[in-house]
Amino acid sequence: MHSDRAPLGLKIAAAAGLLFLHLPILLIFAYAFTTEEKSFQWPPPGLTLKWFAVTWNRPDVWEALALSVKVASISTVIALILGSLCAAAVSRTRFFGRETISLLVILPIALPGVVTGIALRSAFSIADIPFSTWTIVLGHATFCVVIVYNNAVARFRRTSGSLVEASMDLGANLFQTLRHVILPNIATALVVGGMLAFALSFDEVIVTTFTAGQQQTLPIWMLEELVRPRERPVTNVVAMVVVLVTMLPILGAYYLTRGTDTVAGQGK
Amino acid sequence: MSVVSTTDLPRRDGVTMRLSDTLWRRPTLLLVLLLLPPVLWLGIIYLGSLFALLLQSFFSIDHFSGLINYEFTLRTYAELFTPANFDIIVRTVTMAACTTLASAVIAFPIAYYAARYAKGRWRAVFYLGIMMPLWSSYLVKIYAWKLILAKEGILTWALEGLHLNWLLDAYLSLPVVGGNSLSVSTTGTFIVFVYVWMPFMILPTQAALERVPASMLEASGDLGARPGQTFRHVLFPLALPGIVAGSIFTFSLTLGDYIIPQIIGTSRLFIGQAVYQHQGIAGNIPLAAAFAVVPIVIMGLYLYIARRMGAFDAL
Amino acid sequence: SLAQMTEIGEGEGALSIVAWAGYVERGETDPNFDWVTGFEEATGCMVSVKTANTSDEMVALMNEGGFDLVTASGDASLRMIAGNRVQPINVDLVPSWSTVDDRLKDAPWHTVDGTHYGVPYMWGPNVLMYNTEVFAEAPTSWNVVFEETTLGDGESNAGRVQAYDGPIHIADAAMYLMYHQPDLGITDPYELTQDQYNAALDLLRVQRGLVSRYWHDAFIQIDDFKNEGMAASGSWPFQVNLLQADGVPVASVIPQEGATGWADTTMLHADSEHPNCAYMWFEHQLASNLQSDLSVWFGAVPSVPAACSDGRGMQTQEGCDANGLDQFDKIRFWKTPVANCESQDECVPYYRWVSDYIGVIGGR
Amino acid sequence: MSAVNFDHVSRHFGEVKAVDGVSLDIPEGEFFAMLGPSGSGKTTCLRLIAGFERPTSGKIAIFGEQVADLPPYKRHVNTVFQDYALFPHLNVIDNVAYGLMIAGQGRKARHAAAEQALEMVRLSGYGTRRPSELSGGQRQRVALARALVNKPRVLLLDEPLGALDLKLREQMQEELKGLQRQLGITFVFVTHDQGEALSMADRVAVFNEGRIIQVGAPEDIYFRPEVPFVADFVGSSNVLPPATVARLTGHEVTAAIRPERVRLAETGPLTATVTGLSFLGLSTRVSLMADGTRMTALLPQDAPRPAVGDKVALTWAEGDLHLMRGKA
Amino acid sequence: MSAVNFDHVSRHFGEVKAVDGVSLDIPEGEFFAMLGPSGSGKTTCLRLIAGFERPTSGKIAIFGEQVADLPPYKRHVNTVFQDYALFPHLNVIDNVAYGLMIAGQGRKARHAAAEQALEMVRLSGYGTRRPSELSGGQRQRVALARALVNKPRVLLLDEPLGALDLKLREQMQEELKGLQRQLGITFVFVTHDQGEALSMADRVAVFNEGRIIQVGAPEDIYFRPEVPFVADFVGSSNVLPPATVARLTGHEVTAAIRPERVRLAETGPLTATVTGLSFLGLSTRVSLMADGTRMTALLPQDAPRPAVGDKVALTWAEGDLHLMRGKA
Ligand SMILES: Nc1ncnc2c1ncn2[C@@H]1O[C@H](COP(=O)(O)OP(=O)(O)OP(=O)(O)O)[C@@H](O)[C@H]1O
Ligand SMILES: Nc1ncnc2c1ncn2[C@@H]1O[C@H](COP(=O)(O)OP(=O)(O)OP(=O)(O)O)[C@@H](O)[C@H]1O
Ligand SMILES: [Mg+2]
Ligand SMILES: [Mg+2]
Repeated sequence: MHSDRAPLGLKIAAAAGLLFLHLPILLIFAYAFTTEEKSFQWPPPGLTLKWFAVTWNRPDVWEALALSVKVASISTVIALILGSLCAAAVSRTRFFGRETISLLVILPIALPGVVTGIALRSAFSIADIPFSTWTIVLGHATFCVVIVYNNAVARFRRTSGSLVEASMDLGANLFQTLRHVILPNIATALVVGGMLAFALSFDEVIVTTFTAGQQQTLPIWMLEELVRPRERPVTNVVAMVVVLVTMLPILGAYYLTRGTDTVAGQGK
Repeated sequence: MSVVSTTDLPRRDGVTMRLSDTLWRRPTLLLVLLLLPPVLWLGIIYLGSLFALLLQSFFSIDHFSGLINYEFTLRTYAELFTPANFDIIVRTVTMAACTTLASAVIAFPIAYYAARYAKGRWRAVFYLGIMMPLWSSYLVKIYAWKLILAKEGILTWALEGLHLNWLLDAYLSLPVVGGNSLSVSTTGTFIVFVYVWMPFMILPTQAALERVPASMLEASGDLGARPGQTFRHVLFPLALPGIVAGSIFTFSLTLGDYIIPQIIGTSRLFIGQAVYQHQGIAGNIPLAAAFAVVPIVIMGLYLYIARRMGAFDAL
Repeated sequence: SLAQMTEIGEGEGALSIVAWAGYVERGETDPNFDWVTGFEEATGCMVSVKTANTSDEMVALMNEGGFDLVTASGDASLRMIAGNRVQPINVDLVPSWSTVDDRLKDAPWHTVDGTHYGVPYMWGPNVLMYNTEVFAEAPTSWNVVFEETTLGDGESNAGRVQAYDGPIHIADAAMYLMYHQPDLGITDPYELTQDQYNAALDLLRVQRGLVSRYWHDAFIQIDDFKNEGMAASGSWPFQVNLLQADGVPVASVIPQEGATGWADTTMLHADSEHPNCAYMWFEHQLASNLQSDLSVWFGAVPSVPAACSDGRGMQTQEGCDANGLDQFDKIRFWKTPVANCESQDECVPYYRWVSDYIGVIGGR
Repeated sequence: MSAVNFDHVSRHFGEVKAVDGVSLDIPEGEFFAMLGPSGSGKTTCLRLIAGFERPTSGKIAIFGEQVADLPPYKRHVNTVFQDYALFPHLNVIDNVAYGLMIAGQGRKARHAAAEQALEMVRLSGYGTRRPSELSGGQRQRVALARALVNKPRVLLLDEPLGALDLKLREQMQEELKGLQRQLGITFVFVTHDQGEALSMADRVAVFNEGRIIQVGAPEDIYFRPEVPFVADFVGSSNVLPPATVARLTGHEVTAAIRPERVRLAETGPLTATVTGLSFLGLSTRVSLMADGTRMTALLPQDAPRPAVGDKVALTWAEGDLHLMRGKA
Repeated sequence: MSAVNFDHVSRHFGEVKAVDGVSLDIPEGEFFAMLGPSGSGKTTCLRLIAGFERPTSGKIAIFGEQVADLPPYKRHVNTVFQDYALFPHLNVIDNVAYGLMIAGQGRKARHAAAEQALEMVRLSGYGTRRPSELSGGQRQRVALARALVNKPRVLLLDEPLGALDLKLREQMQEELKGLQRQLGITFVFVTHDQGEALSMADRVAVFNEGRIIQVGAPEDIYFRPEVPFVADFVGSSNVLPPATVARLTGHEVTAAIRPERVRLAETGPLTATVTGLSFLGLSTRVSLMADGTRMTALLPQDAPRPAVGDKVALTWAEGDLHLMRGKA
């Protein structure tokens, strides 16, 4: 048994697995440049950049994008606050019901989105809440909390609890400790958690369909367009842009957590 | 006139200092303050909604006007167990189980390679290689597959180029898994499910594998086990909590999805579609709610078992 | 019940409509077909459209609320009237009401006890669409989608036909049986006794073996005819037109058994927030180029016969005739099956259709 | 005046009595060591002084002032943590200057003071490094400087040398001792290594199960253990049961004798069988079985060595057999 | 016949020469210790024997058979890992029986054999526990039983006592030694603790930077180091520079003298200043500065102690000053 060289079979299986994961996405990228606009003809009869200009001039795309950005931003902020509070409480002390809290936080992603979606919708209809940006945010923030929570808890676990004590020992009260020790130490974890939460919210469609009413976030716009296309390549351009835009926070998260033992983006 | 040196006066603490002192003296108060916002949010908004959902499932619908009849009844649950609806549950759970199994099989080598052999630059490549598909747009992925699997899609095009069409045709002529083309077959649905949810299996598996010390494998070899035996008796059991943790996602996500089977599949419903259609299309919210209770119950059981297998630490 | 409007005031600036795909076009799919922009300019009522794919979805959307108008087919309209989701229409406030086809003015799917609940929009048949490369000659019977046969190109129809993903498709089966098994005694495909109903379901189970995917969205059906090698399916003239425009070799026919069809009515939500705009729309839908252009666009028949020939839009008399203007009596219009039906003692009600059709598609 | 005073202090965690009725008085300027096995409550005692734990019962006074309601940041006590607890986001100089920054000192003044403290621990020039770029011993010294820069009246050290290797450890022991002598601050030092406690402290408190078993000068602890636990824990004395002791001395009590005081001879008050031999370099350890009691003798390098299985007589100098209070 | 034979074996990792041209012969039945500082290549040597690494060059034979192409699972060699590497998902008895299960033995037979092995390490009755429910010493013994149950011809032990506390460690040292004697198996034992190596092994190899510096019986290594590295590493000898030695003896070579052999006197060949004192219980450590060289003396408990700052003379018995080969 050789510890530093992988068996050939394993190499092939891993490479095949990664290929399987990547080829289909690249396909959509190719279609964003096709000259053919009605159907998906493979291989594309020709390539053009005109669809980027067309997309730029479509107001409905901008509206959907604006809504998505707004929802993702607000949800991220809420998730950051709730997630880090929860992580602080859970990692600070062992208290009765700790496990229950962790379970409560994990539940919104452990249960299928369709459940979360229809549950929120039932609640809205019972409480007579009309659909608005806020109804979308309610749903998104709920399942984004866990992303921030996971990242923050991992960081808290790694930062020794004695740092807080050391700070108080050196004369800093709770708030000074928060400002000078706790925040600087969990900052990158929070940034990473926030980025991942943003990316998750930005791409969410399953819960959103239930909580959006007639509003269109970008993924919902895409779903609509993919089914009932006006200009198919426009959809592909948007799809490509969405992939690239979600990738940015992920890359950022990667660079921020590089070299640490927690991998960013776990438990989407 | 008397002169009082300010330093002789007891130091007057500011508000934050006094608050800080109070919180130090009452750690429970601090804990409560920390927990209150998240618990209120999740408790009221999320659990409250689940409760509302549960409540809805005990109502019924007037079948002609489509309006909800707000009276407690178990009729809706009875409807859940009519053969047609029960089929949906069985079909979905079977699909979720198959997806989970296949994901585990495909994810394992990737996770194992990433955990044990990928070093330096390759580590980064693997990391990004796993994260990109995980986070890239869900809809984009599904549509990419529709293009691939359609009868006149890319797969056919590629197989035509290789003169392997007969292979696909032979497969499609099989009962149950086959169909007119892959995009309208159970196999197609299965492939896309695996594709979309499999990345969720890799990370927990990888995390679990990273925690298996190399000495564990060496010890097994040292005691006479061939690589295959080491896998069966040591590596796999030790990675299992991670796989189970990953399976929580693959299973749950498959259980609730309604977009994939609608776009690629045989028109036979899955639970997610049933929920979606009864709610959105048929307006039968009680039945949709009752359907939604099914994954809650299944996932409840699943989480319970997973926790006993120690999968939560691997999340 | 609800009071109807007595006068039309200022427009409220907005109007939201639940409509079938292709019903409310503003030139986005094809710049030549636009009957919304003009309305918006004239009235200031900005139109937003929510597309629904089935009658059930329309009912659900209207029950949910937040919309003003719905282009309901006969199988949805009575349900909404019964559920008090829509309000009576004061036809006196619609000047062009008199131009409506007489056969539609008091049609039972929007008139209850003499009260009108809607303004007729358009009607048409559910045609049999087929691929002209597979069928050298137009098929004469619906059997190509109901029973396994060998098609013109020498291959079986299995896997190459589609059917509508809505419970109302049971009526198509009943209509087919009405012709081929007269001893069942079916007189109305929407009014079926238990035995007749069972026979229809049996036929649909046979069809399940042939259909690999049911269509419930016009555009998905268009995709499937382009990319999945479909040979025949029940369809709307709309898809036939669009496919033909894209150069796909398809055509349509009304086979010997006849056809089901739809006669749609624009209905006003009971809690509509923009009733004035809605009444302006009623007038617009009857008086403008809408009737004419829509009937071309969708391949259907206008509710205002004059629209066929008076040149307000693209439609011509020949077009109207081709789309079935004279076949009104042959078409079995969609309506909601109820238990206490007129033609028989007791019929299978709609909610059973819903669950049983899910079962049939699921393989039961 | 006493620097730290415990008056029947207890700290219970649920069922666990981490500290159980400890009374203690540490005079100003003393180097005080707390010695005891793992889990005996040493760290908890230290945390009670620092203010990270609050006593379940009893009173704690620091320089005469009751500190029950004083949070850690208001006590003139500083701690060197076992894991050093250096702030990873600050460089060395900012770590050391942290307490001064909190106290509101200007940047220049505090950096100067910190630089001075670093000099004291012989780390001048390391100010701009990150803690992660330091070796274990260097980190420990930064932690020390960070505590000392605040001029605490009591310095608490929780096994500060635990993570260092033997060589570094011996060196740091001497440095710490020297620093304490130089500054005159009260040091309270926690360790489970008896050698460390004996070599550094003025007085040692031996802990077991949350209680103090014996307090005294290192020599007292080593040569005059009051109870068998101390005899056994500190330097692995041979503990003789009362029956044997009664035969030897006439007093029916437990007695202890250190392995290095046991000599092998032709005749002597006890006879034993040699069960094992280990060459330790400095000396040879002889395992013995005498009268049903396992014993050990340490022979100097040049003494003649018996063979395994030999029967030998054991003897010792008057006064090396130390009679203890307890029977067990 | 030799149990293990290395013939100019090297193992390089890129630039790092973990093992660099080692030749070695371990006779059957020997208790062989590998001693050396961290990173000196001990573990790599052991892994070469076990088969987890393959030599970059050179030949390895086990009982005369060349093992270059033999994977670990085909070698009759078993290892006790430093971290024990017990399978956490199996209970104690299944851990011990693992090798037998792999060999295809039936459940009953292998459990009986495992139970016997557990008895040998005095753990009968612990079979149903999980490894996580055992103390460090118990785990170590389970790892031992797991290796022994396969009746290996060579047993490799990689710092198996590293994680144990002093008491347990001493006890386990004796037990291991006893077991080896009883079973007659060849033991190859890796440690960086010189006391451990000296007290247990028949022969000791001292490693540094991938090479063997000296091999010999413990007494040879301790009293007759061939080079300064060994003198310094084993027991912290005082190493005197050639200049000083030349003045004392006339030979210009490096020499070593053990701290316990240094005596303080009124007059003597060397004079020194006392720079520190530590009470170690067993003895007192005196830090000295003589002729610009740091030295240490260990005084017996009863010797009179100097004070810090005193000037003293150093003396020793003839032959305690050990002259070495090298100059540095
Ligand atoms: N926060 C806590 N909650 C519960 N029990 C605790 C807590 N802190 C300490 N204990 C328990 O109190 C006892 C004493 O712990 P303490 O840390 O004081 O021991 P120690 O003497 O420092 O041991 P060590 O040498 O291992 O550090 C132990 O049994 C420990 O498990
Ligand atoms: N797989 C490897 N890849 C690269 N270098 C290695 C590898 N294994 C060991 N080394 C290097 O080889 C040298 C010898 O390592 P080895 O583990 O044999 O030392 P050791 O004597 O066992 O030390 P320790 O007492 O710390 O365990 C070290 O410098 C180490 O960093
Ligand atoms: Mg402690
Ligand atoms: Mg090693």
